[in-house]
Order: sequence, then structure tokens, then C-alpha cells
Amino acid sequence: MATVVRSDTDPAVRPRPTPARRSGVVRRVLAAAVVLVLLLGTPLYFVDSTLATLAYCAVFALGALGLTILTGYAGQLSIAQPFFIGVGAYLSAYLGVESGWNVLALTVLVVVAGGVLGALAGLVAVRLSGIELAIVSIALIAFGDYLFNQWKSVTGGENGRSAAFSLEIGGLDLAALPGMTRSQSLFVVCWTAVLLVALVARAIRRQRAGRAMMAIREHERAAEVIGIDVRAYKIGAFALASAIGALAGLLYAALQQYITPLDFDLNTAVLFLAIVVVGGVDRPLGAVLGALLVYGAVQWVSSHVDSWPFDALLSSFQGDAGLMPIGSFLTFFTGLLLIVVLLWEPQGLVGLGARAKRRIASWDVAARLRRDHRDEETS
Amino acid sequence: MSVAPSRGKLHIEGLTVAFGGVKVLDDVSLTADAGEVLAIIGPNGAGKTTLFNTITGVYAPQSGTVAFDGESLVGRRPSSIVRLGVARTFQNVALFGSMSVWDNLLVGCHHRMRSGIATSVFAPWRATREDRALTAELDELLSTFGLDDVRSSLVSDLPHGINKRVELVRAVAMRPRLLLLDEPTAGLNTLETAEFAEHLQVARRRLDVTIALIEHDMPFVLSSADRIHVLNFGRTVTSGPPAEVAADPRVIEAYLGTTEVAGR
Amino acid sequence: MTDVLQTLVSGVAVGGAYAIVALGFVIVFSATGILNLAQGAFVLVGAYLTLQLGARWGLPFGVALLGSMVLCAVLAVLVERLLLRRLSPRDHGAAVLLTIGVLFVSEAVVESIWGVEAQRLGDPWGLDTVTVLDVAVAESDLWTCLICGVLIVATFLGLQRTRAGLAVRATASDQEAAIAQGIDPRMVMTMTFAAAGAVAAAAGTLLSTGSIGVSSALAATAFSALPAMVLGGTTSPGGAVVGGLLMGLVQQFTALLVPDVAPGLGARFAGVTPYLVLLLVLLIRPQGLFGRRAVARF
Amino acid sequence: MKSVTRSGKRRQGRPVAVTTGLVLALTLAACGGGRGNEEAAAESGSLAEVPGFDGETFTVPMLTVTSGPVAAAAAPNLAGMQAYIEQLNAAGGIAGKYPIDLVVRDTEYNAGKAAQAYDSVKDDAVLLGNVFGTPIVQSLKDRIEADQLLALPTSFAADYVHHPALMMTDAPYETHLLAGVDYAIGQAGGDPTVCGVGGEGALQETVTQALDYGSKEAGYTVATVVGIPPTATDFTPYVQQLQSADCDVVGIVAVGEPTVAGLLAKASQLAYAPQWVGTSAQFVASMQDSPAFDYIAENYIGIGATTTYGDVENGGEAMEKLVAAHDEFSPDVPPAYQFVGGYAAMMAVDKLLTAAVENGDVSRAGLRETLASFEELDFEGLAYPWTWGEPGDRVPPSKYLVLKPTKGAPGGQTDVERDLDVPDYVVDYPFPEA
Repeated sequence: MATVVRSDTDPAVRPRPTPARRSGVVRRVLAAAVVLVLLLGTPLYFVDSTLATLAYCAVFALGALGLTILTGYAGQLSIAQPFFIGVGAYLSAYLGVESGWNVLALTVLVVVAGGVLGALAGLVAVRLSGIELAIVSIALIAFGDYLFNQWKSVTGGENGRSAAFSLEIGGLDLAALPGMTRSQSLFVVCWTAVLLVALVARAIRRQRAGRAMMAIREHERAAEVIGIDVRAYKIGAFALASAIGALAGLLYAALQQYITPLDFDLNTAVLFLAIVVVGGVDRPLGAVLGALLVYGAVQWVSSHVDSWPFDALLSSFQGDAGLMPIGSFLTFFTGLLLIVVLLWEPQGLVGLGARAKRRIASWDVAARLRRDHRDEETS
Repeated sequence: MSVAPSRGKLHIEGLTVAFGGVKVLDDVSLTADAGEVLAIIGPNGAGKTTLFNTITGVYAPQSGTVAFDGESLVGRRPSSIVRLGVARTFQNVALFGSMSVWDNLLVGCHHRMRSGIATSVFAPWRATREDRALTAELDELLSTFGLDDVRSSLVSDLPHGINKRVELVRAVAMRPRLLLLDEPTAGLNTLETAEFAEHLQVARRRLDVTIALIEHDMPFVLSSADRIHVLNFGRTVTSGPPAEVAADPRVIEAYLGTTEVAGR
Repeated sequence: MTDVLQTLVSGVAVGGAYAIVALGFVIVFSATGILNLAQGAFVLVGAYLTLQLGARWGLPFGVALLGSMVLCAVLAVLVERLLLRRLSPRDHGAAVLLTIGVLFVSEAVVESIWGVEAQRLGDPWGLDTVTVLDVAVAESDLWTCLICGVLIVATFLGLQRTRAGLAVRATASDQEAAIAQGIDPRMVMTMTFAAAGAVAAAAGTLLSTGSIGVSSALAATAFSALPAMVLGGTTSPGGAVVGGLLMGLVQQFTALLVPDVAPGLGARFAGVTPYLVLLLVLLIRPQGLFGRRAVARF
Repeated sequence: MKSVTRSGKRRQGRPVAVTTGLVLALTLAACGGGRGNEEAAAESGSLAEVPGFDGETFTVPMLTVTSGPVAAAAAPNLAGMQAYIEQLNAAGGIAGKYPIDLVVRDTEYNAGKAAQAYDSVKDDAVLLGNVFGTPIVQSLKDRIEADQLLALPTSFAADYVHHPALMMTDAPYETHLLAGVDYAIGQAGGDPTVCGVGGEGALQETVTQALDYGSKEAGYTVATVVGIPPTATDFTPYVQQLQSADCDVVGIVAVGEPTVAGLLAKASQLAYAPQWVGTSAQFVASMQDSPAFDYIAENYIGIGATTTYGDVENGGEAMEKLVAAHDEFSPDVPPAYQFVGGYAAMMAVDKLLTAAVENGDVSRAGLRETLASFEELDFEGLAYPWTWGEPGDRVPPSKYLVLKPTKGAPGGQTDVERDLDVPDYVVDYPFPEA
């Protein structure tokens, strides 16, 4: 006990790691190992088409991470995320294909452009309250639709444009990492991006910036009077979310090699909302789990329409037996997921996990109480 | 070391605040000297909370001046007023519900830190270090005010009485030199009120602070205030030491129209 | 000149439909604070119910329309009772998301029951027109305007002259005070949803009359009416009507003028003009044309 | 009929690390199959196995639209394709012994979804039996070319004619639009004003360019080309634009069925009656129920290269087989004009694969060689033939027929004129080189 007191008061004596801190380090190393194994092991395990789907999952997770910060942390319900993803996608497709920009330069440009546009949107948004903001963000989707369709020299109009730009940095081709196929490489690249952004989002959540945003979400006026520059943080959250969205757009374009205005429409917006709601809106892990579950499930069902049990339930063309056409089913599935999760576990999968953890912890406590009780009886 | 006469002093002169032509505050002047506890009393709708909102920059006055430390507060944004050392609590507790007590205190220290979004993105360790630097101080605050047990509880899970205290501690963590307390004992029972009075004394000893408080609980006011300022319909009724004000017939008339005030 | 008049007529017809959809949004929002995007679902289902009752089961069109309004009112109340009521009443963000879920589910269900092809609604007006001042006016447009007008007036009378309307207005202006006066906010919520459902069914039906037909694209119309709601002020029923009409006129006139005045903008420009007008209005007057800005309280 | 996909032969690979998080692992497993060995296919026949051919069956993916508002337009076309393949398989398949497995994927008329669907089918495809819709073909054609696949588009833009990856079975929009306008001018006599209507964007441009060419070559006046956005619901402004330009002949290109029906109905309300000329896809069966049907029958003609459904007189034996296939394999799908087009397209696939089997090479390169060796690909009277050969030498059908809406006819259209020659200047239309 005495040593502890001394180490606290005397800065020259470094505190010895307590058991708690040591277990924290062990946990961190373990987590890093798991992530690394998943990141590099998965490409060896799955076929290319599955890896392509998983890479798309990563892009959707990335876009959703922007919403984690904007909607989850700062409480600003925005539907406009696909607009910023679209801006990132078209910008990189145009400059990458037409002007042969290096992908590293593209990344920087796209992130900066997304951030600036997001900050501009934030400037308008700070004047609006919750519901108006949601509606005005729908307006942004409408503007995107117009812009992407109309600015034909850049976007190719409604038929879209090629996005087959080179992913080479120096000698390293990100689409063909040493010893890997295109799908394997892009899987690694996209999930690495998710990992980095998720770490940033996690850091924000635990630090001053994130606390300020959550304070705004919880009680905007109190946050203001406590000394938080609400305007600045809202604009910052918009800028960051949009920058992340634009980065997701670059990867989306790189994956799909072709983009059209339909990729960034209202349905995509709802898909993103479903992802963050299902996963858990205010945790980075929620965005990742939500993307895997929602987008993964949608892709899985569409590629298994002809096998049991979907062959009986879903029809894949006119005259085919089934309760529902496959396309309608995907709409149905997204809607139903939203309803079920909101009613049953508004914190999403992450909340479910937390609840299970609390349940287990309460067993622990119960067990300890029983043990204490027994000890008392014996003594 | 000579101290400027305006240091720690809240000075309001001729303050008028109106909404849509209705004057909520009408030519109000008051002063709270450094280290003093000034109680502001008056019936509901007298403009007390509006006064606080105007001091903290939520509302802009039609005319008049508000100065603290000799600096004018009019026209400043709330966040910049906080940086001048003004902290407040709220009539209906305004904590951040789904955050822990600990995080609420850290939010209270917001203006004392520098790291922002960019820090978290580019140098997250610097932000972590900044948080760590406050750990000892906040730990000590928690134990001083008997909140060790609820350190990581969510505020929304805690009872009202505890939350009133958390809010006070959050205000203390802001290291204010002017502390505005809006009905600090509202919703507390007698025991809790007594406890709160004690905690307020602790806070006073820790901080070199001027306090203005809005309160309906007269025994609490009479025991903790150095001076009382009475508002009614947005106008000053009177101002003076507790005993004097409590005996003023105009106050008795304005305040619920009973003699209860003086009787206690 | 006939061009202008003709466009005026079509603008009013399109705007009338926007107005009535926006009215449904406003009734629910002002009383409950919920942005009910399931309004799109009621619009869609309402049109198909009219189709089913009228064209398929042979009921007269007027009866089918009324039947569809009643059924949609019931459906809306079910959505409110079974789903929305289970959410925390203050969580308006979750409520928006939930109603989006309802919209998606109903869209899918409608598609699997009635198919995706546009179908004739079976309204009595068809393509008949009357000529007024050299302008051919579709009878379906005239009836659309008329029925919208009747519904709008009925809504206003309902809000102003009935006890139920008083309760809705009281709740909209101050929920706590309304509760103190013995008004049950849950009852108010139910009533507003029923009204919104009925109005939506009428809107969906009217939007599908004449040459257009019923299709699942109707659900998107609900989104198009959103700017009208904000434009007028989110809590002002009169604002919704003015906002809707304004949007319809702006949209139709843009479609007419763009090819001559600024062909570079393209035909799609008409689709974004409502949003442009909305942004402009919001930047100048954040509370909308007829909205009030709530005073912040602690 | 239900096509069998290859998802059945999944294999679990060796376990990754034990540390794999439970949820993640589950989701990953749900996302698809293990990386299995693919050389397990049976050895039979003398043909070498290639992607999309396992020695017994050809796999032919179809990227079509089965949901959303466009699905209605794609359905009869797809039904015709399926009917042909069912009939073929019932007779043993290609060359009597290799059945075809159609794998239907829904693109939702969304190029992004199509790209993802393409990724999932391209490695197991002998060719793409169908790619439906202009935005989808546009988005995929370069990737199809990069993968050296062949695809049959249901979308008829001028720049597909000489594209090495695309095998068109119907004439491009330009050919039919120009031929139709030429025909309508001839019928009307005098010097009528010509206008165009196209879907806002690329189709509007297609119409503009084609009519520009027509006005230069044939000397008529083109007053305006109106673009209609896909979201339009009230068509008053667009009819007004045509009306105020005094258009007598209006050519329409593929702006989607609800749009065409709505536009014509609004024109009838506003008492505006020019000669409307559409390409074959513009009129669909449901327009028979339109309140404006009488107006449409009076004022609209369609131009096509495909024989109408049930016209045994001109379609001969092939048409009899087609009707039999419809009655047996897709009796629930109402017969439509586009059914014949789909059926004919699969006939082309049949002929191509049969020839390739004879040549002993069904690889992607082999198919392209076989296609290049065809002089003409005959549809046995179901449609006017194309001139094939090397991509650069391909020429669209040089004959056309004129269709008129007729209530009760299969698909609601009958031909009023057949075997008309496409004017020379239209045959010489400068289709872009790939």
C-alpha cells in the first residue's frame, strides 16, 4: 500500500503495472492478433466472389462509420451520407480515369473535398432542428441525383461512368498485392481502411471531442452553456462523417469499377440507416457488424434464390412460384430489420452484446452473493 | 499584490430582456461582490432563470450591461463566457443522461482542455494524455463529494438527489469564479437539502468563487446567502442582507403574499 | 398565354396532391412530434385498396374511395398502436426510422400482392376534359382539386370546431399543459394517425386517377411532399397547403420553361426545384413560411 | 421452371484460427462458400471443359430485371428466352446432348447491383444470355470485353453494333427510329415537322443525333427533341413543348412504359394528335387497358424487326414451335411481342453454341471465332437476320415491319406492313467503331 502512495506522489517513481492494467495490455495484444488473423486469414479461406462481397461489406461499414460519428455520437439524423459517398466516388473515378491521378493523391483530395463539403452542409445544418435536418438531408440526396445525372462530362449521366482507375502507389498495386488476386487484395485494402477509421472513431468516442458530441446529442443547450462550441462540433462532425463517406466512395468506385447515380440514391441511404440501426448506432463495432449482417445477408439471399428455402418463398422472375419477388423481398427484409431492431433492441447488435455481458456479470454477482452468504453461514 | 476592484465581481446594470414585446426583465441592476453568495428570489415568472440565461449568453438583452471581472458578457457566445470562469447548474438537472458520472465531469472540464476532433484523428494519444492529467483531480473531487460509488454509473440510472450533487460537482470541476445555481434544492427532501448546503460550503472553500443562486427554499436561502435580491414581474423589488429583506413588507407581499417568509 | 394557363392548371393539380400528403405529415407531426414517413405507405396502400375495392370487386368508385380511407385509417392506427407506441415517446429519431421500416415493408407487400406494373385505377373520369378559356382541363384534375379542397376544409373544421380537434391543437401547442387539462395524449396520437391515414388514402387515390394509373412508384411521392411540409412550417396545416401548391406550381413551370430559358439545366431540374425553394426559404426564415420558432426553455 | 445455381457445391475449408470472433465467423460463413477445388467435374465427352461448361452442361447467366418498375418490360422477353431453353433441353440440349442451365440474376435496373451480380456469375459462364437495359449494358460492356465473354444485350444503342463483346439480335434504336420517321413522312406527304422524345439523358441524345443525321440526309426539319425525366408523373409541360413546336411526326425512344403511356394519354387529353413513331419496345401489352387506347391506336405506329406472336404465315415452322413452347413452358405469361424477341435471341445462342460444339471449342475465344465465321445468323422467319462476321463488319437487319396497336391481338400489336426496306441512308448510319 505504501508503495502505491509513493508512486502517486513522486513522479520519479514510475507506477508498477497493476494487475488490471496488465490484463488490459494482454487484452489489447489479443485483440490485435485476432484482427490481424481475420484480415490476412480470411482471403485465404474464401473464394473470390465471397471476398468481393466482403469487400463491399467493408465499404458499407466505412460509410456507416461516418454515420456512427454524425448520428451516433453527435445525434444529427442525416440521410445524406450516400451523397458524400457519391462525391468521393465520382471525383476519384473522373480524376483517376481521365487524368490518371495517383491513388494516394486521390485519397487525400477526396477526403479533403468530402470534409469541406460536409462542413458546408454542416453550416446549413446548424440552423435546423432534428426533423428539418432529416428532410433537408433528403434534399441533398435529390441534389446529388440531379448533379450526377446532369453533369455528363464528368459523371457520364444516368448511364454512369467507368471507374477503372489504377490503384498503384509507387511500385505497389493495391489491386494486386504480392501473391494475391484482385479480390483478395481489395478485401485487405478495404478492411484495413475500415480498421483504421474504426480506431479513429473509437478514439473520438473516448476523448474530449466525442464527449462533446455526445453531450450535444444528450442535451444541446446544456452542452452550450457548459462551454462546448456546439456549432463548431456539429460542423466538425459533419465534416468528419462526410470525409469518411467520400473515402468510402473512392473504395466503392475502385471495387465496382463503374458507378451510376443509382448507387447513391434514397434506397442506399435507407440501407445505411438500417446498417447503423441493426449494428448499434453509437459504436464503431456496430457499423461493422451492421454492414456484415445487413449487406451480407442481402447478398447471400440474392445469390441463393434458387436453393432451399428461398426457392419456395421467393420468385426470381414472372410466373415463378413464390410469395414475393426477390427484389421486393430485399426491400421487405431491410424494412423488417429496422422495425424489429428498433422495437426489440434499439441499441442494435452491440446493445445486445452489452446486455448479455451485463446478464453474465449479474450472474457473477449473484454467485458471489451466494458464496458470501455461504461463508457467513459457515463462520 | 493589488487586486483590481472588479475582480470576481458580477455587475449588472439596467438589464432589459424582452420576448415579442413582453419585458421579462425590466431595468434590473444588481451586483455580487467577489466571494459573496447572492440569492435571487421571487415568485414564478419573475424572470430569475431569464436572468441566468442572459448572463450565460443564451439570450441577448435588449439593453443594459452584464459584466464579470470587468469584462462585458453581452454579445459573447456561451462557450466564451464559460472560458471567463462562469459555470451554472439548472433548474431541471441538465446532465448528459446516457453518459457516466465520470464522463459528465470530464465534459465539465471541456473548456480546460484543448484537444479536438483533429487531435483524435491525428494524435489520439495526446487527447488520452490530456484526460489522464485530470484523473487525480476528478478522483479527489468524487471522493470529497461522496460520489466514488457512482463513478461509472450512467446518470440516467441515478436518483434525482444524487444527480443534483453530480451537477454541482460538474460545475465545481469547471473551476468557475462565478457559479450560478438555479434552484439547487428543488425536488430535494429536507435531509438532502441539508446535505446539499454542506456540499455547497465545501465547494466554496475549494474555489475562490462568487455565487448567485435562485432559490425558493427560504430557510436554505437565509442560512447560506450573504445578500438577497428580490425580483417580481421582471423588476427589482429590493436588495439587501437576509434579515433586512426578510422583514421587508414589499417582499412579503410579492412573495406568495404571505407572512411565512418572515415567520420562519 | 394558354401555355401559362395550362401549366397553372397542371401545377395546381400536382400541388394539390402534394398539399394533401403534406397535410397528413403536418397533422401527425404537430401533435406528436413524429415525422411519419409511413405516410408514404398509406398513400401507396390507399391507392391499391381503392383499386381492389373498385376496379376488382366492382364497388362504385366513390364507395371504394371511402372504404379505402376507412381501411387506411385503421391501418395507420394499427401502426401507431402496435409499433410506434412501443418506442420511448421522446425518441423521435427512432420513430422516423421505424416509419421508414414500415414504408419499406408495405412497399414490398404491395408489390407482391398487386405486382409492379402500373394499373388502371378505374376512376370514372378517365381522360375526359372540359375546356375553359381555351384550356383543356382534365376532369380528374378538377375532381382532384375539389376533393383535396373538401378534405383540407374538413381537416380545418375538424381542428377548429370539434372537441377532438381542440385536443389535438392543445397537445400540439403544449403537451404538458394539455395533459394537465385532462387530455389523453395517446388518444390524440391515435386520432391524428387515423386522420393522416384517411387523408393519405385519398391522396394516393387521387394521384392515380386519370392517365397515370396505380404503381408502386407512389411511395416516392410521399418523399416529394416532404419539402412542402417544411416549406410551410412543420406545424402549420395551412402552411402545408400553401407549400404544396407552391411546389407543384414551381415544378410544373420549371418543366415548361427550362428547355427554352436554360436548356443546359436539363429536364431533371424540375425535380430539384422544390428543394431549391425549400433551401432558400429555410436560409431566410428557418421556421418555414408559416411556422413558429419555439422559445428555448430549461 | 427453376434454374439450378451452383451454390450447392460449397465445401467447408480448413478452420482458420481458433481466435476467430464468433459473430464475425458466422457472418463470414453466411456470406458465401469455402474455397474448394474445382477440378472435381466428371469426365465425359470429347469437349474440353471451360468456364461455364463442365463437360455436360452449359451455364448461361442472365442479368435481367425481375423487380421494380422495369421488371414488367423485361418479363415477356425473359419468358421467351426461358421457353426456348426449356424446349431445347427437353430435346436433349445443344447438339442433342448438352443441356443449358440458365442462371437468372436480378440487377434491379441498377448498374451497381449489376456489377456485383456480374462478379458473382462471370467465372462460371459460357456466355451471358441476356444483359437487360441500357445503363446495365453500358456499365458492363468493357468488363465483359476484358473477360473475353460474349453477351446478348436487350438494349439497342448504336455503339453496340460493332462492339466485340456484344451480340445484338434486334436492330439499334437509330435504325428503327429513322426508318419509322421516314415511313411516317411518306405516309403524311408534304413537309411535316419532325420532333423527338427521349428519356432525359443518353436516350435524348440518341434521338437528337439520329434525327440530326436524318434531317441532313433526308432533308426534313427537326423542331425539337424533348427529354422526359424518369420521375415525371404529370406530362403536361412535355406535351406543351411538342405542341408549341408544331410537331407533326414525333419519334419516341425507350423512355419506359409508364412514361410512354402517360405521355400519350396526356396528349390525347390536350387534343394534340401528331403521328407518334416508336421503336418496338415502346408499346407494351398493358397499354391496351389505357383509357387512351383508341387515341393510341389511331395515332401511334411501332417499328420492329421481329415477327408478331402467332403469325405462322410469316414465322412458319419456327413460329409454330414458339407457340408450342409458350403453351407448354410458360402458359401463365401472356404472349407478347417481346416474347418472340427473347425466343429468337436464345435461338441465336443455340446456333452459336451448336456451331462451336461442331468446331470442338466452346471456350470464350472459340465462341468469338465461331461468331466471326458466321455470315448471317438466320432466325428462321422469327426476325429479320443480321449480317455477322468480324465485329467491324456487322450490319443490322435491312428490313422492318410496321406495327399498329390492336386490341386483343397477342401483346396488343399486329403488323400492318412487312418486309419494308430500311432506306439506304439509314443502313449507312455511321455506327461508331468499338
